[in-house]
Amino acid sequence: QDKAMTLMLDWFVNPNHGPIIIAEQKGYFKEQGLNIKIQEPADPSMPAKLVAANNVDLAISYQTSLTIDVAAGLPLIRSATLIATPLNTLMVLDDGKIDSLADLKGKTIGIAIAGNEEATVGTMLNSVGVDFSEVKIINIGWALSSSLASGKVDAIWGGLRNFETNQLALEGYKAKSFFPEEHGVPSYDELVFVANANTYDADTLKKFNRAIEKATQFIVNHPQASWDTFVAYKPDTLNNELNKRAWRDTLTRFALRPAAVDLQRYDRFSAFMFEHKIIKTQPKAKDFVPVL
Amino acid sequence: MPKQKVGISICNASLQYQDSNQAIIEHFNLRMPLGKWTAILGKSGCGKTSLLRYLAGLLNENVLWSGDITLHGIETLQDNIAYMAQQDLLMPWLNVIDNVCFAFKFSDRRLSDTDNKRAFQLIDLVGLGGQALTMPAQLSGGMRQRVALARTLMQDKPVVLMDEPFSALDAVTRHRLQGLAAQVLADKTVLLITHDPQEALRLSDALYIMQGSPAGAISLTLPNTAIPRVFDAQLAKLQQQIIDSLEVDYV
Amino acid sequence: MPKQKVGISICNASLQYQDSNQAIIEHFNLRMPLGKWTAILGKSGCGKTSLLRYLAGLLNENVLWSGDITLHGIETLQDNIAYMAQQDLLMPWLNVIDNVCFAFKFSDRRLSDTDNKRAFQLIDLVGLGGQALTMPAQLSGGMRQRVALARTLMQDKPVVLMDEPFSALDAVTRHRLQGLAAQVLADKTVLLITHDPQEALRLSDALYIMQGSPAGAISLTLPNTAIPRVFDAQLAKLQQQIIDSLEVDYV
Amino acid sequence: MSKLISENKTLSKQINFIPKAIPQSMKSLLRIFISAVTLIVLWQSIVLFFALPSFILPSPAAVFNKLLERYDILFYHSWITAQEIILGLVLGLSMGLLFALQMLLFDPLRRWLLPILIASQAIPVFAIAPILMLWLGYGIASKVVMAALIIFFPVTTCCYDGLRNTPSGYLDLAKTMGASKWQLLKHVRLPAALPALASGIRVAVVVAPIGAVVGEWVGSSEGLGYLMLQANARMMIDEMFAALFILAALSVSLYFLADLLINKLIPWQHD
Amino acid sequence: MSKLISENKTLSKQINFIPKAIPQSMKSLLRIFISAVTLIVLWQSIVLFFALPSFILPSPAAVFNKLLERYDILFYHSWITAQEIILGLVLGLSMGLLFALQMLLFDPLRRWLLPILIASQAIPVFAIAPILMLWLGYGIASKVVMAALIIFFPVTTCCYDGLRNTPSGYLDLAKTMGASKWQLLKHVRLPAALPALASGIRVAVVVAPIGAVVGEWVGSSEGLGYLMLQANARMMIDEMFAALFILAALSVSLYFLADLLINKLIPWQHD
Ligand SMILES: Nc1ncnc2c1ncn2[C@@H]1O[C@H](COP(=O)(O)OP(=O)(O)OP(=O)(O)O)[C@@H](O)[C@H]1O
Ligand SMILES: Nc1ncnc2c1ncn2[C@@H]1O[C@H](COP(=O)(O)OP(=O)(O)OP(=O)(O)O)[C@@H](O)[C@H]1O
Ligand SMILES: Cc1ncc(C[n+]2csc(CCO)c2C)c(N)n1
Ligand SMILES: [Mg+2]
Ligand SMILES: [Mg+2]
Repeated sequence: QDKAMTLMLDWFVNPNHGPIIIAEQKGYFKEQGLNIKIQEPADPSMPAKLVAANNVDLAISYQTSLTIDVAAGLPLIRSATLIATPLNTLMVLDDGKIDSLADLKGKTIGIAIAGNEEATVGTMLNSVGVDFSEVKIINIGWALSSSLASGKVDAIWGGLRNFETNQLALEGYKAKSFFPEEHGVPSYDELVFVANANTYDADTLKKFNRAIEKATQFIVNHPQASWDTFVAYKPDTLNNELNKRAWRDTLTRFALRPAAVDLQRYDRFSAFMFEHKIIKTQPKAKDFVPVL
Repeated sequence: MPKQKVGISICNASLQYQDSNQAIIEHFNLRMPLGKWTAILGKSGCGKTSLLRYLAGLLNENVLWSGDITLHGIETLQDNIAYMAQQDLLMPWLNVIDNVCFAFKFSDRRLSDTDNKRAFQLIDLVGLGGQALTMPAQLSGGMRQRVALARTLMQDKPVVLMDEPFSALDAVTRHRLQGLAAQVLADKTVLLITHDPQEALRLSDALYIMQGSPAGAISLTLPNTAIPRVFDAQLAKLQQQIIDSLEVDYV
Repeated sequence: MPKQKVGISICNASLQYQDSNQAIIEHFNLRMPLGKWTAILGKSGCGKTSLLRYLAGLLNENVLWSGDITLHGIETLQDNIAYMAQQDLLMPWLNVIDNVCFAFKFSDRRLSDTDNKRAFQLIDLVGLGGQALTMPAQLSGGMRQRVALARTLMQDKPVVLMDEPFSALDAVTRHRLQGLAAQVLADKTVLLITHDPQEALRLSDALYIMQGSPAGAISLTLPNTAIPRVFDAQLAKLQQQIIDSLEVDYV
Repeated sequence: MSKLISENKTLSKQINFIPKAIPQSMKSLLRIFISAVTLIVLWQSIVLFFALPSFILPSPAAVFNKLLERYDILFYHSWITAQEIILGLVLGLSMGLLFALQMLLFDPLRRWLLPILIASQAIPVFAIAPILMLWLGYGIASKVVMAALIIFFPVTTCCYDGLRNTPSGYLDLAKTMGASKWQLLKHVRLPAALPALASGIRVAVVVAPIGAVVGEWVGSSEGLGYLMLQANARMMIDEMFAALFILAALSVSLYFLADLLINKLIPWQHD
Repeated sequence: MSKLISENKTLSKQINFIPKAIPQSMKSLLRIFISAVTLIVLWQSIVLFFALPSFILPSPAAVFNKLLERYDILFYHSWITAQEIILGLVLGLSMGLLFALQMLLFDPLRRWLLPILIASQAIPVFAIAPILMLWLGYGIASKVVMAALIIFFPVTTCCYDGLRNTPSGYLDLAKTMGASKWQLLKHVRLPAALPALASGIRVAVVVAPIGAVVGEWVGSSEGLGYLMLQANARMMIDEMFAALFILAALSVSLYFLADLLINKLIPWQHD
């Protein structure tokens, strides 16, 4: 009897979710005795909260958001890493209007989900002497690329260098990206799996991680075959030029050892947030990054 | 149910709504002859409807009543009255025959075949033969009031209380229905409230005019002829007299 | 404006709504004596209101009319009529005096001081002295119809068209208003549509009954007495006659 | 002038006077068709003239294309949304009727609950949708509850008003016939309240889809609202418009279906 | 039995019969107060008893705390939202009135536009909010338009119905007095339509806040909707509830203000 679990993604299905889709398509979850239901969120700020409220078993979140959530007392743990490097960027249109971060002073920045922008965007702006209060933050939800392309915001935070860049390019807009890790933000895991701290089952999570690891290996070893498997999941929305380009740019970014734990790196990021007064308590990595 | 002729007399009555601080009716006397029509006239708002509703048992809790009601031949009013109002009060979701038999929904007795046959007969009697299955909305005002009359007859109560039953009808329709009602309700004790002096003169054996505030009732002597009366010089004079005595309250 | 007495005669008229395929009125003849009251009786739906509205110029485009209208003393009907309906048609957002002067909103003439004074006088005349600034909602049905009367008088037109003006009132109020109207409209040519044979008999110098379908009009001879008439044996007989001839259409 | 007169009649009355009903309705159908076509042509030419990118305003042709291309997916998601709406309607209507009945029958309940019910109306239901998701999860339950909640108040008011505004004459008549409280309810109050209930249903049928779609917006993985959201996020505004079109069509058919049923079942309501 | 009878009267009539009105309303105020307190106590004890985490259901005490603590921020954002609502109301009401007038006066316009207007109603306005943002930007304009759009249809219908359902007797009377088309409009149709317009305004005042808040939800940097979104994302559900409470209070005050004004300006509407 397979164990049923619900996994809620961070965004609609895209190449970042390659290992999950491959594991599902190739039956790696089933091998582990798991029956995973993959759900896309309706509101990108909800997945982690639904895990905390025990409405779903697993969700994909961001280390930035996770740190803040845990500090705020949400019962969450990181159970695995999907993408272990920053992907997020502060993205502007490459039309000569904004050449450096400093040009963002007095401009509007669209964000997909509220929460971590003060820590990350604030730090990046501080590195060039602009205060966070000198920009206007607008929560634009799903409409990241379209808001930037239509000029309704001057920059977006939440556009990924492997995806939104390509999306904009395909619509005919060249984007310029400022990377957080190059502007004062310590390196972090972009996408992590989170589970409920009170109710998680270590055994099941271990099995899940094993399936993900196997799928990642398959992708690295067989890029073309895995692409075909990936688009077969939802051909009508996945099989297009955008995903093809994004797939290529994502191949090198999957965490090869999803379950591996680097407590120091998590503590370093918590400390950074705490020092910048983004969080009022400093969560200890060993409390929310258990070794399964 | 054997028919018994009854008479009602009201003696020195007064009526007051509990949430009002003035009586509507005071020192009120009324004698309804057995098996005859009694009409009450009075200006708008003088308390005619209130009196009728009290007699019908519809005002028990929120009015103060004093005065004696003497009944002859029946024990209580409550179970022995049928009620007709200005609006025909046909339930729009029931067809004619179901409306005529409406009272059976509230009695212990099931509608028997003989009852049903009688209902059809009554519908014929009021001139609506063949319309038993029509819905009220398809009928004209006069036809609807005819159905209401048949419903009243179907209830077969010795006392009938009528509150301006014909006042929504045009002159000719009213005239015809007055005749019909006088004929089919001939053996009932009828209390007829009306605004129309001519109607009262045409139909009633006893006539009262409500006057003053709080209102009392003064009785008017009528010619001793059978109803429905034909309008003649005497009635014309009485009508003028009624209007004159009603006008007192209008100044 | 010097007053001119006028008379209207309608000869062999027929009237048909354009979207209907049957005429409402046909072979219709009517003579309205100069400065007198003419009453039209007829069963509901026979076309009384349609005729009146045609005369008032309210039906020009969507009816077919044939027949001659001869006017005496006035050029056109259009500018020489005042209109009174069953509803008082007081604008609820205007007070009594503004309602009385309502017609001035549509004339080139500004409301002068004399006009204003006359309006107050007319309000007094209909028995509402001191109520000039009251809003219609505060008035009873009878008082509202009095204001409508004052408004009609303020228009000061030689012809007055009335569509059941008193039928929403109770018997006594109606009686009083009939008297008042007969008095204040004494010198006008009045066309009175009514359902009430008694009203017609009381007020009119000429009386027509509409009959048949399409309807024609038959004339009834009335006693040559001054209006408002007191109801007597002769009128009582005439009333019965009217009811009988109206009943023909009801079978 | 004649036009002004005929406009004063309500539509239903006007129709009675129309001699040949079919050509008239054909004419108005034609009119609707022509104005719709004009509008679409206008839209298309705006898109072409200003060379608007499709994520700002898709061309009607693209939307139509999507409708054809993705009909199976659109159909699947419509089915989901339709289920949510129907269940929400059933839940909301029965709760509203029950609540109204209770308020009618138990006076203290009414006195204590009515003010709270009215006060609660000031809180926009859709604003608590995110919390509803946390309570009820991503399944169908939260959308059904959402749709039911959003129709609850209008339904309750309509039912309650209908039940307590029974023409007093009807009650008087039945009472003189010896009706008990329950008989009054069954034979007079309830049937007399049906037209009011029907207008409650009409309102409900219009707003329930909004409830379901808002629910899907806040949390769901299927349904037309979800589809619209996804399409929007993927910058496929043409697909979003296609879903929007289907949603509109769904609402309209639901309304006419309800109207038809009501007119069949309560033919006397036009009194 | 007497209870049933008195219930058949509308509230306003009932009040006429109440001899001492003040103690009665004091009593009902007390009742509202008591039921509100009961509800709050119940809520608090549920939170305590089930030890609910505050992101599932915050305790009323926490919400109240937030109200006091963050009153300046709440006030600031309420002010923004209030501005959006007022401007949206002004825009929507004037557009609705204008549109209704045009339909009344220019018959072809009505024949061609009315079906489209009605059809457009099937599209839920809030569903096009995301695109509206792309067209109008994330400033105040998009929220104002959103609020205006959401009230446009009800306002137009109310105005149009009011304007064309002038009692025909009024029109007849004025026409026999020689009124021209424009005079009819000015002296009869418009004043007679005021009560209908007032009910349009009442509806508008209720739904306009929804439009503004939905607009803020889709993208904004200030306003109560933004605050709620922000608080929700930061898991500060207590703050979200505080903002929700303020929003409800804002809507209610707006409604009563409008009602007061309407009753002052159109005292004859109760006819
Ligand atoms: N439920 C009630 N509570 C208090 N007062 C009432 C109630 N019902 C009626 N009244 C008052 O009692 C008076 C008499 O009313 P009633 O309806 O009996 O008069 P009526 O003679 O039937 O008038 P009409 O001829 O207009 O029908 C009126 O002044 C009315 O305002
Ligand atoms: N605008 C219209 N178009 C077509 N037919 C009409 C119109 N108005 C009235 N009718 C019809 O014309 C006939 C006469 O109506 P009218 O209102 O003139 O009758 P009436 O004698 O005034 O009736 P009542 O006594 O009830 O007032 C009726 O059968 C009615 O249905
Ligand atoms: C393809 C893709 N695009 C955007 C996001 C949104 N996103 C990227 S990083 C981040 C958190 C920083 O605010 C968010 C919300 C995503 N998850 N996946
Ligand atoms: Mg009465
Ligand atoms: Mg008429």
